[in-house]
Amino acid sequence: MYKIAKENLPDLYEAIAETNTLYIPVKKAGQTNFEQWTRSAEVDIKTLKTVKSPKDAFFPQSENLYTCGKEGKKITITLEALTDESFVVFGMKACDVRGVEVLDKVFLAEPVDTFYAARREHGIIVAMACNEPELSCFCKVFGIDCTEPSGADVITWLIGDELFWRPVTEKGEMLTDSVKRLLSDGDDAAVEAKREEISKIVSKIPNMRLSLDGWGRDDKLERFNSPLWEDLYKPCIACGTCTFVCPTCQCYDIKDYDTGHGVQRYRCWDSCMYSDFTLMAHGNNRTSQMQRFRQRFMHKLVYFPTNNDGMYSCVGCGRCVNKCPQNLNIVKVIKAFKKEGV
Amino acid sequence: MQRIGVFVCHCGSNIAATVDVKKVTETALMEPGVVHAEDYQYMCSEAGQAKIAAAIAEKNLTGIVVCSCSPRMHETTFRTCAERAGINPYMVEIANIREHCSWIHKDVEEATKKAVILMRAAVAKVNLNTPLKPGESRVTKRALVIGGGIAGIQTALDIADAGYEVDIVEKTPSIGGRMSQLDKTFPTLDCSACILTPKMVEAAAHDKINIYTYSEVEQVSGFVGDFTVDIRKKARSVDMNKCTGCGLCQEKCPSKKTPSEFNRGLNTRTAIYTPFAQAIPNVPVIDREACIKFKTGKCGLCSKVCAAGAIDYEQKDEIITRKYGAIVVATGFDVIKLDKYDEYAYSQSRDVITSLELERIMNAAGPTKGHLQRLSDGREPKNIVFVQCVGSRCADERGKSYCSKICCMYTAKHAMLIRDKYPDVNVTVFYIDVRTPGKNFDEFYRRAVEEYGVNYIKGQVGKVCPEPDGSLTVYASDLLDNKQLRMSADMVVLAAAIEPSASVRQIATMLTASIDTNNFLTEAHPKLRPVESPTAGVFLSGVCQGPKDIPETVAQAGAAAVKAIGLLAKDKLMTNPCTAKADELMCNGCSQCANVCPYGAISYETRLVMGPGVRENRRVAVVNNALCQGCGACTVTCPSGAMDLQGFSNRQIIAEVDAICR
Amino acid sequence: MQELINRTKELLADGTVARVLGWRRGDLPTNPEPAYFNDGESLSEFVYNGFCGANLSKYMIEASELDGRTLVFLKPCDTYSFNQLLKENRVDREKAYIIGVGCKGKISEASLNAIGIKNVIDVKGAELTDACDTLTIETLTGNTTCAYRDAMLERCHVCRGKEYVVYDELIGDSADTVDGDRFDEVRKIEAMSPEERFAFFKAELSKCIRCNACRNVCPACSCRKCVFDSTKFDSAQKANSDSFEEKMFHIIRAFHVAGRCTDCGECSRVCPQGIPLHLLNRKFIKDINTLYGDFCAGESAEGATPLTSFTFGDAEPGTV
Amino acid sequence: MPMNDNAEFRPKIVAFCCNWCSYAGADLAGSSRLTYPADVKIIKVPCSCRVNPMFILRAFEKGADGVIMCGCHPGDCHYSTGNYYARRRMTLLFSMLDYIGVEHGRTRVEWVSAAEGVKFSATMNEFVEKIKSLGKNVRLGDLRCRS
Repeated sequence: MYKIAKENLPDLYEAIAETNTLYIPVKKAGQTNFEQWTRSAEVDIKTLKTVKSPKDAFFPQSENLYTCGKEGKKITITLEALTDESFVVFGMKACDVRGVEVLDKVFLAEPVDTFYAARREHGIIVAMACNEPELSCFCKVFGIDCTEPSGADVITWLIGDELFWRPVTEKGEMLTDSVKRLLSDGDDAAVEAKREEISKIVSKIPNMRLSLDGWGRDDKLERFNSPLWEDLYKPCIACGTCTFVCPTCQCYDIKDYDTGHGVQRYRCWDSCMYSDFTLMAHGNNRTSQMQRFRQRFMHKLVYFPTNNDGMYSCVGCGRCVNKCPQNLNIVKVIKAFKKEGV
Repeated sequence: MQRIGVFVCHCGSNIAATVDVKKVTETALMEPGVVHAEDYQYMCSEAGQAKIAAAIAEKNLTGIVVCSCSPRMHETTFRTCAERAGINPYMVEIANIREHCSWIHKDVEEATKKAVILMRAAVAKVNLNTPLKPGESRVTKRALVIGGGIAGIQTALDIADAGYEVDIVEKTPSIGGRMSQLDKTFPTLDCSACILTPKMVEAAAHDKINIYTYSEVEQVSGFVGDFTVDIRKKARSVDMNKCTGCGLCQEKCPSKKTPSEFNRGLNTRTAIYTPFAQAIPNVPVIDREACIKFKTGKCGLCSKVCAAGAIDYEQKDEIITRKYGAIVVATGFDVIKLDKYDEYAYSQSRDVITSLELERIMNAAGPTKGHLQRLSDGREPKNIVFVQCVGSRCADERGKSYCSKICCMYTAKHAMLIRDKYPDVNVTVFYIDVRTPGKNFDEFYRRAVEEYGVNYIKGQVGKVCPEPDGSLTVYASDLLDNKQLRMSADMVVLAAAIEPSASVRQIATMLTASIDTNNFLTEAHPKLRPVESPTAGVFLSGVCQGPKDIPETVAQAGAAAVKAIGLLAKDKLMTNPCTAKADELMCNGCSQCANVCPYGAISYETRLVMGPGVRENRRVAVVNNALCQGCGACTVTCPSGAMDLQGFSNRQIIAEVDAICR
Repeated sequence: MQELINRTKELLADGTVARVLGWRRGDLPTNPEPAYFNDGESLSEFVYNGFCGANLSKYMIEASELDGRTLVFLKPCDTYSFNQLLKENRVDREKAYIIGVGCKGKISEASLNAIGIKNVIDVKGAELTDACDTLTIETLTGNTTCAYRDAMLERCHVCRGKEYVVYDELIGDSADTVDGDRFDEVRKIEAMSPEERFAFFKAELSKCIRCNACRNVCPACSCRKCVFDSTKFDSAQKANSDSFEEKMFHIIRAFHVAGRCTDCGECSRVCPQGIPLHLLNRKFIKDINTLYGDFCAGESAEGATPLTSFTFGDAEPGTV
Repeated sequence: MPMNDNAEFRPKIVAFCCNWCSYAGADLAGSSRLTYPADVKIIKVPCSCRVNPMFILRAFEKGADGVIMCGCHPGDCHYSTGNYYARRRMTLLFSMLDYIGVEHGRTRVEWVSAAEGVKFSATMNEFVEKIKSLGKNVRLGDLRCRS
């Protein structure tokens, strides 16, 4: 266990950035999101939830796959280079790290998504325990311990005026070595006390006790056919806010863009809430907003766990709870089914 | 995927001297869709066109780009060539590398680079071109003329003489219009009635002309070649078939107090009346608001005296629905109301009159039997003051901003006639400018001044004051001598501005013909299409389009007739295929596009819309291809892009933009 | 609120309306959601208070397709949106039974967060029958109070007024909430240098995640197929790779609703990144008012809009 | 952002011209041999009211440095009212571009009749100069299109 005084954090960022690209929560025009660190960036590690999840670091909202060029009548194809330099994502919360594990199930399964795999290989996750979990959080429901994020390379705790730092993987050790000159030895007891403190807050949050009875692997058709969906989806305006702030939503579209000097084939996040999602020549396979709405929750709470050994593709970060324009969210869906006893 | 042929013209040295045509040709072959490219001395020549035709045949071309002079020169040439060779003419685009390139640039490299880009943009467009077919619509061989004044009569006669049926709709009981109210006409001093009446008779007698007097257009639907019009024939209360026009009823009618419209209210008429002696048809109408029988149920004198038994108190309005191929608007004008011009004391003194009232006074059939006299006391005036531009060329909102055009000349006419008949009467004319552009106009005006001694004073009349002795004091300024004048007059004549007849607004709305801020109907083009309305199939005749005198009116009436005849002579109309088209799957039915369509070409229908996952009845925009002229205003108003313009589609224009910015 | 429920029950019972479009209690006091109620029983979940900011008029497009009349609760500002939709034939007046509900300004969790109040478990003082001047708030970490207006949405600070432009009946009082001029922010930006303006909008618009919440919530953006989703323009865009697409999207969106936008403020309310999108719409409104005479979209359900009309003496482009 | 090496900078300029007046005006400029820089490329549209603000933004997206729209003089529109609508649209659009910080003068509207070859040429010369003084368009383009 190491630690560093908060006032020295800029030096730490600087040191990390010397050998890595550093992504860190940055406040811009009033909102905090993970962005590439620069000296002039306004780092904000105090805000619990960035608006977008940090999944961009591994699975960017838009990324070029390859570029077609033309010389005379000859066409050339240039593949986009894979990430080959290490980068650090600093300040991911336990839920966000689990989010990446969910993405792993999708992108690292055969056929492996090489763009994603390269980023996972070169990415170093420096996670941070949640200091003040919020009312909208329900990570515990999915077995996530926000006091000690798992799956990261380094875990940190912000305690008083110090940041405690514990490397947990080989990658984490290497990163730690590279910045060791800035770190001093830390005390496990302080961390344990902090964890205790956080746990107390967690215990006060009602949604942390949400029951997932009836979800998961077993229930499919009955839930699918429930008349409740017809009522639940009604306020949905079919925007993509929930999917775009979500740390686990993994759907993307592939499109071409003519730059005038080559055509880029790129992929970008897509949302199952959109009417043109998976649009095919024959039309859509889901034709109503109810179906699209149902798909999102059935996928997260039924299909995904069914296909992935019970792992839900919701991590309880609560971003969608905060951001839905019309106040719909996955918690309300879970509660509605609980109430109806379906 | 298109198979495009690119043809680069040298235009002798016009293009080839500045543009490396070989380079343009070679580069063209690299463009997507291009399967053939060649250059030639003169593409527009027989030989050049033969090359295009040959390439179409050999290479199975589906689209053509010609890099040459402006499409305004030879687009039609190449389209026709393509059509003869078997591909749709609208698959041809021109890259203008002469006017827009070789003629304005000197540097060969630079000009060549630009020519390549213009070629590329044209290729990008053709890649998205689709074959377009002009639509066809039928033509009903009958014309409607709205308004039975000299403009309407002349138009009707000309159309009828060409062998087409014409209906005239006139809202008053007789045709004849304003001209029938005039005494003499300038600059020849012809008797107005003498030249008008034969025309009226001719129209009435013409076997192709059908006149609906005392009638109004109630509703118009349809479009060029195929209008459907409802005409309301107001109840005349006299059976037109039985009436012999003997006039006895009018003699006996006890209700005699209604101001005569024809005589501008200077005298009265009976409740059953014909507006004037030469009225056509010579069948009276009963003014139901004035008629004692209609008001009290008693009387019925006219019915009793009518030997023909033509009086029919039970008659009802009749709606006649007819189809027309062309509509000519000839609704004419009126004199503006002078209630806002208190300074001229028009409402206060009966001796302050308008020029049109003076026409009636001077007319032998008028209220004073043609004797010039003051309406207040019947005395013959000794001093008459004419005031020009009353409400014309007016800066404030009381009047009109435009020049009424006819006042200068008719005032000269009045002054001359008065001085001729009553040499001892002093005539003074206050004017801002005297405008006499027209054949023999200035000569006419000069005669008034020089031979007849009319006193013209450049200046404005500030006030006319009725005096207790019955005279009028005129306060005016003399701008040339720069002094204020005060003179006594017995009669003041106001050259009041003319304005389009009040009914024109409603008619314009029914016809979706546009109207300007002064309520004059707008012509399709002020210079090149002055007698056509922007709405296809609607033509303009006479003052409804703008102030004009009788010969101009007659000339325009003839022109409008020719335009109408040109339309009626066709069996079918070919419509411009570059029209707007709504994608009903995307259309919201919000009506915004219809708001900006100058032609009323967009309507809304509730219809079954079917598409992937869609099957519903809803309101969608429908473009009438016969009306749409392809301006594209609707396409930009449509936020979703549901409305697109064929031949200039959103994707086509964007492709051109992309090609240029590449 | 009870008055609303009682009246609603009557209208459902006597068959005047087939259903009700209102707000349903959320799992937290701060998150009521728009909802349909089909019978008197379900109205037990009905709620109307300061947190019911959603403009329900756009839902009436769908409701107009249903059988029977739908009772809808519209706040004064919402009625303008409804009227505008009426003008564009998107809603059916015959299918709507409009109860104009009183409004004392709308508040939101985001506004509370902005003044440092988080984790709100309970709120008192936001009912329509309350004075709505102070909020008493219970949070996860303790109790607190704040001035009602400090939690209010931006749009309420520049509220257009208490009038309803279309309704069948009215229930509840409204309060004056205005304490600013709605064009002040626009003026502030106009006064900046071009570089500052560019920096300001670049920072704001580059936050956009193209979630389309602003578009989808907007009552004026009611196209069946948005031009940015369609293939008809080659303009379909989902990428988020650099700042231009956001600019294109937001400028065109603002342009498409120019003369139709009622300034209901929903776009700014729902933006997950807190982009002040109303600043674009208001710029157009301000320009229209200045150049073509005061115009208020939605005030009338008839007549042309500023972009579908003109005068001969209009200003020339680039001169203003 | 003015560049120092203006001599090197050749702007990309898109000119939308209505078929009836301005395109003919451009033709007249050509037949009168009134030169203007080759940087200007003309796209023919039936009427200025066909020009969608999307087209203008699209041009900037794809790398244009200036966009000019020409139409018949107000009152002379072949379709009688098209340019009046176009005028309002462009007034608002240009004002918005100015508002978001795009340099004033990158867009322009000019009414050019079929008889005004001289005006067409003068306008284009002037516009190219203006765009050269403004330098490359960096505030509206799509980064992917920058070569």
